Amino acid sequence: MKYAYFPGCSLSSTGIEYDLSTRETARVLGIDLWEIPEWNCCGASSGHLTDHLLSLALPARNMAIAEEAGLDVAIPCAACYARSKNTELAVCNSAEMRQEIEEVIERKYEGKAKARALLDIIANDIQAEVIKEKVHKELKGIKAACYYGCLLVRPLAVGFDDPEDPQSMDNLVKSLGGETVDWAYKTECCGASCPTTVPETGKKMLERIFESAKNAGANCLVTACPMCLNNLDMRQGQVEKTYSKKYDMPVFYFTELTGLAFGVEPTKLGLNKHFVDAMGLVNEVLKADGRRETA
Amino acid sequence: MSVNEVQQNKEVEQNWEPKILVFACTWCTYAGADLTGLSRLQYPPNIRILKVPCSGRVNPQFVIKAFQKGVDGVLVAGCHPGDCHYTSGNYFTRRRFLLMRRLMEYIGMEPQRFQNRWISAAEAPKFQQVITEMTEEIRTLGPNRKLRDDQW
Amino acid sequence: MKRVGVFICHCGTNIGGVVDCPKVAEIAKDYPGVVYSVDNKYMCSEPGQELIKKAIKEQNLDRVVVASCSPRMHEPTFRRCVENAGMNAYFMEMANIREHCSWVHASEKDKATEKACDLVKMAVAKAIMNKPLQKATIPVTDRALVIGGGIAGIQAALDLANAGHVVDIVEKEPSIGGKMAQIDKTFPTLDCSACILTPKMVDASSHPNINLITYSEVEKVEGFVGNFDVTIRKKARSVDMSVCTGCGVCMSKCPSKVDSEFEMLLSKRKAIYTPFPQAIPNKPVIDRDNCTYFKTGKCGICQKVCTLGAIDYTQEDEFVVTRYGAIVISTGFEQFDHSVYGEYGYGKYPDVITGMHFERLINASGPTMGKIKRPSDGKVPKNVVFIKCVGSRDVAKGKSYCSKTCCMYTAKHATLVTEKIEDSNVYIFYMDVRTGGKGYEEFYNRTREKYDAQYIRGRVSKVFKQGDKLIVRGEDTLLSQAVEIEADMVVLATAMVPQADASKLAQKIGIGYDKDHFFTEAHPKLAPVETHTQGVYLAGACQGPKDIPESVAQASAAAAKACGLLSKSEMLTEPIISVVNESICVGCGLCVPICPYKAIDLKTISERDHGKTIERLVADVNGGLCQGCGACTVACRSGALDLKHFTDQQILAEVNALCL
Amino acid sequence: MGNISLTGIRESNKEKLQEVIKESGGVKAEDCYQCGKCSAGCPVVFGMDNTPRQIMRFLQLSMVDEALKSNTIWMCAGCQTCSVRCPKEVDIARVMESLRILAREKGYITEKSINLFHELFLKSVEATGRVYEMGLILGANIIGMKPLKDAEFGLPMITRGKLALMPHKIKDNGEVKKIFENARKRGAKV
Amino acid sequence: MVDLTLEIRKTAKELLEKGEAKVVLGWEKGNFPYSTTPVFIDKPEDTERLIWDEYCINNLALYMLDYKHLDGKVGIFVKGCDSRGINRLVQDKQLDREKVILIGLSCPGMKDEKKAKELGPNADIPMAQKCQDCRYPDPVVYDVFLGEKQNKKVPEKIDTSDVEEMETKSPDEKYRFFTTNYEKCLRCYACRNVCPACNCKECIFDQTATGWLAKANNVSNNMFFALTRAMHVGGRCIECGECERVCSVNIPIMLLNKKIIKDINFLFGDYDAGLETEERLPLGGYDYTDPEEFM
Repeated sequence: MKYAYFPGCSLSSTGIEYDLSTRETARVLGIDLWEIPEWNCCGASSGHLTDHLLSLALPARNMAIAEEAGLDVAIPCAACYARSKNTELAVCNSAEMRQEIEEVIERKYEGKAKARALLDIIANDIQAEVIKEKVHKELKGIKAACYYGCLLVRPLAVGFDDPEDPQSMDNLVKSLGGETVDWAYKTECCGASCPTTVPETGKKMLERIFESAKNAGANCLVTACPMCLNNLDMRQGQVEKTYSKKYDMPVFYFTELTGLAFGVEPTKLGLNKHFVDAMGLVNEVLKADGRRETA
Repeated sequence: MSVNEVQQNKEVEQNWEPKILVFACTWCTYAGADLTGLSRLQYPPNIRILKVPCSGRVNPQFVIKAFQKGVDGVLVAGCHPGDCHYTSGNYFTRRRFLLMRRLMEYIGMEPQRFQNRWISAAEAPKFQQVITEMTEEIRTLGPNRKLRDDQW
Repeated sequence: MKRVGVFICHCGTNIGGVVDCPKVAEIAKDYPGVVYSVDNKYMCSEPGQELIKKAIKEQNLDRVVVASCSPRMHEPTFRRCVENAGMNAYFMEMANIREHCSWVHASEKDKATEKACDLVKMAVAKAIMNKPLQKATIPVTDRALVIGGGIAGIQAALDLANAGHVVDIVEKEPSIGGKMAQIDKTFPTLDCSACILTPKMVDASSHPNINLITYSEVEKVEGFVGNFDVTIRKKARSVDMSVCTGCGVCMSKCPSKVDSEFEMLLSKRKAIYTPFPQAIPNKPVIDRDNCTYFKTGKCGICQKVCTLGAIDYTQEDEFVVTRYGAIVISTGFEQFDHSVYGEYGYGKYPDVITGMHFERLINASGPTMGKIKRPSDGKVPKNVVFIKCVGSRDVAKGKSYCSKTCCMYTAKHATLVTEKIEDSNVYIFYMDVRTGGKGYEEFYNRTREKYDAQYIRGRVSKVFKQGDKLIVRGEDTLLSQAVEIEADMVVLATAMVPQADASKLAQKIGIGYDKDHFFTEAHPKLAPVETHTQGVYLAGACQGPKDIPESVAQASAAAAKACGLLSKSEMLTEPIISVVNESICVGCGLCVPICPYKAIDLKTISERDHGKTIERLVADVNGGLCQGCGACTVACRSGALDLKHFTDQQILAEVNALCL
Repeated sequence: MGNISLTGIRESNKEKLQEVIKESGGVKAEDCYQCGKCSAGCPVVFGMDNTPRQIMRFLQLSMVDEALKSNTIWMCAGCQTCSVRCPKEVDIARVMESLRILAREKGYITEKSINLFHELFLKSVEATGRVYEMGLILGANIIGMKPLKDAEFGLPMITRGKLALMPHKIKDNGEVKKIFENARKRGAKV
Repeated sequence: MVDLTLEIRKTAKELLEKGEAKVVLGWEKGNFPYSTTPVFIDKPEDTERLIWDEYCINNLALYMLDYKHLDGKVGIFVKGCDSRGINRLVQDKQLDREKVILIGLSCPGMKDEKKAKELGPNADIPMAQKCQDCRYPDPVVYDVFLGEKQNKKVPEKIDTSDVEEMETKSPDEKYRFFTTNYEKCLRCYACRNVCPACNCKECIFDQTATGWLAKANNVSNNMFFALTRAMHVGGRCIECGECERVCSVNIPIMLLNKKIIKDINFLFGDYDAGLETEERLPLGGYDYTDPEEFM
């Protein structure tokens, strides 16, 4: 299994732990990730709000490079995935658009290289049995509210899972030996750039998500999107202060949990880099029974 | 154009009038033509209506035959899709004549000479308009020589 | 050589004022085959018709062309006229020189006259090629089949039976009654559904002219109007109907419990069961999929307790073929499956129910004895939210159409909640309130004014669970404000959709159905109960969403149409149909899928070829089904198929005549 | 509340409406039957001055300016919930996106900070090929006159190795610059 | 070209000896090096007459009609085009698939016999036009296969560049082109007689009573013949090009057939006739969504 790898800007800065844990997880699963050389920003989430053509052209360059190499593209970041998928669909659906894009990027892109969300690859392409085999440490004690956000499931043409009640991440966490909760805010928006630009609005959106997860009995949130994670993790304290609540809810990338279950050192996964302390829960998991002999 | 042809054209130009054959389905277009009459809407006297039960009955061969025999234009008209008295006849008409029209144009027949229209039993003004326009278009083109069998 | 007579009508000045009729008559004399040509003030008048008849006799005419008004006006008149003179009606052709000529070219008299000549010439050419055609008679079997034993089917059957015709009702469930049997009260009068339905069920079962064939389905339909040969599959009941008295002991002793479909899975029934206590026939069937004996070979309790020996495990499905003159289809509707709505919980919240669930919850003989309780925990709900148009008016997830009945039954439900639950609050999310119908608007107004139901204009975006409440989120579009309600129970007014197998039944019978699989009527205004297949009629919600009064009215209309057909022992058929020239037909079958009436089949014929007998396929037109559209003729490359009265030769003769 | 005159409103706004339709790739406002499902499901609706449904209503009535001046189009987070749930398959999110692009062109920027964020974002991409998040956050807050707004995160970010002090760059950014140039040649206003 | 002649003879011989087939249809050498003719073999010893070389160009499918009523099976060698012809006959109910044994041969493309005759024995003979245009050199259906499939990469869509070029001409130019060609037509009906789609029991051009086609051999009547035949094979033409090959006056008949194929692809969706036998024919049905041009 070989993919072109498009980490995207976030994964080299605020989402560094997503990059680390992705590479670790891929290594264990035997997925060969070939980082697209000299990849550029996909434009999310500003490009499509500024100019339609530009928003299609920016990801097209990366896709074109992958197409030359004959590879589909694995994309961890949900926003990067959505933008890249949009480009792929635009090129496949309209010969005119394809020509226009090719002229703008001055490269050939026929839509043959497909944009794939990393979550889709790991949770759906790889069989649950294979994941279970690789589990070295079951995630006992994890009660995850799997948070998909918007961009993995919407719009329908781009999404790979159900828009109202997606299950792929839940199934993955269950395969890893953790529990998941059924909750109503799985696909409600985290506010995207709102918490940065219009904080009062953004915080309210986040508060509702924390409330719902808490009420459902979750002890952590799991995401596949660096923007969601930043909002949920970095701003949790702000939200707690504003609404005088206490959540203490660590937020994980699904790859961090996967890596953890596969027996990778927590620091190698970047688990120590979170704002809301994650190591407490991680250590509980590591202490609990359930280590399997086959690792 | 040969000298002969030019001469011929000059001759006919004197008193030539377009002759247009209209295949009309009984239930919609024929009735629409009746309504045009009842409403006294006037149109050029250049068409001859041939009644068929359904536009689906019109064999493309009739059209070629008509041009062979010397008509200057052919219109095949029937009920709008969805309104066919026989449920689906006009859907077949549509398929057959989408192809036929293109084929005729392909061999050099001017598209104005062979037309297809949906005209309902209520569309008297449309009938009037279609006939008037088609007559004028064909008048501009002049007499049809293409596909014509000269022994007629 | 044919002898054609031409008759040019002046229609007073209608034609004569524009077209030079005497001149047309004069010119027509020179057309090939014309031996007599004359003009007259009014051809359709008594003297005009006499003129034609006289000419036929005196001039020994064998073809007649009348140039006058549209054949849509007077073709029957002139056909009768020549027939009276002993000529075949189809030897008469008309040229339309009024609507298509004088009236539309009023200021161009010369050219109109020229055109009239052409039209007459075409008609003459066609008339010469005309063949004598006879209307055939076909026998009509005096027996009707009603498919579906709901209120529409019962009504149609009763009307037919009272008119003296024998009727069979085929019902796929073990009992007749249909959806109306599940309903508690009927709007706008709030009279009890069972109280008005069950007497009709009894009437139907005891009527000497009606046979109930329950737990049975239509397997195959062959033949045509007046003579449908219908194969009915009588599913194995495992209970001998002739012996069983319906005492019910077997049902009370049966150990396997199954969710009751009639009770919308809200309570249990046994594996040997009648769907509901007032079922007709009130004799049980064994649900073999859930019966322990059929699953494991052990048990057999019902057989042991039945003192009459009515239980018969060896019964098999039985196929019966019966001939019917007419068929009434009244297969009704099903509820739209709301589990496609993820935003309403994909059907996984037990307290998000449908209108039909609600009917059972509120029914005195239902699973809760008429007390409104939440299916999840049996608590009495205080805040009840109704969501309308679930599956209706939704092109994205449901159906584009309005289901028509939901506004009224939701209003009914709202009043019942307020009546039955003290201090309850009812919220109704709607997009429009549609209350066309006698007393309907008044009922709706009472619901708001007297019963205090809160109508909120907006479509609900999401329903989700929070604790033991259901949070309902919508926009009050009149306030332009997002609103939230903490509900105890949510009732979805789900769309009416046709039976899941409606399209299959339509294909078996050979009738049309629309994109939503409702059966298509022959004409939306003027033939709303007929279908394109003669002798097949529609009643009730199988044709489109309908409430009870409409279903009953349409059922009676369908019955009246069927009575009209069955009242005669023979019927005439149009002779303008397709024919096959078997010697040319190559049997490719391309015409078969093109026929909208399924009138063409391939049959095998034997013939001698090079000294040996060979078998080959040829097309075969069923004259009872063919309606004469002629679409098949164009599909036939070799011209083996032709349409009588509009043959290739006849049309070509007209084309040729035009250009002579 | 005065009367809005609807007389002739269609004619006088014809071109503006055409722009919206073109920018949105042909989304038809008249398909909307004003059920409000979009607005009820919108996670940001409480921060908007008009509900998304009202924006559609403005367009139905050809009141394009009202739509362009609403803060709704800026508050929209682009989460697509409205489009996915719309029973009439109207792509409302795309309409919001298009209105925002047009509002920028026309200078109707009701939420300056949001617009600023996106401008800086793309500037960064054009300059370096990638987004320099540190610069973006600082820039947005400094130019937005809120220099200390998110300052509490700066240091922890840096200590966690999450914000690089220097921008990431791709070696030769000529190609990305070219993309911006080419897009501008085709009318992109960036 | 792989020499399969011996294998062909062996297979045919076995079929006849075992009684599996009563007759075998293949090719035998003609009077010239560049000619072959179809041959029916019913005795095992005659199988020596069968050959396989670069001139086995005839489409054998239509000859099956001669054995429609034979008691017993017919063995037939099929190239790509022959196999599509067989499907044509089966779909038109003119052949019982059970009654034929199809022996598949991969066709390398046959040589142009006319050119061979012109250029003489030592020249380099080009491939026949119909083979240059061929998109299915391997049989699409067979019971036995001899040799190896080439799985040649072929264009997905029929090349209609010649049709498109014609379309750009003015009406008069087009009319002149077709009439100058069809002026030559002798109405010998060789095109019809060799066409697998022309399988009527009695062709309308042979029916004089109805008056479809006058005997007089003039351009008008010839055009009626050409257009009508094109419509009759519309949606059924398997693009074998035999009509054009056998035309003694070299009329570009495929230019009409390809026009209809192109329009069907454009109007009603891509369709290649003769690939299978169950699908609805383009002119044997309709879609509600067919293009609407008649408003």
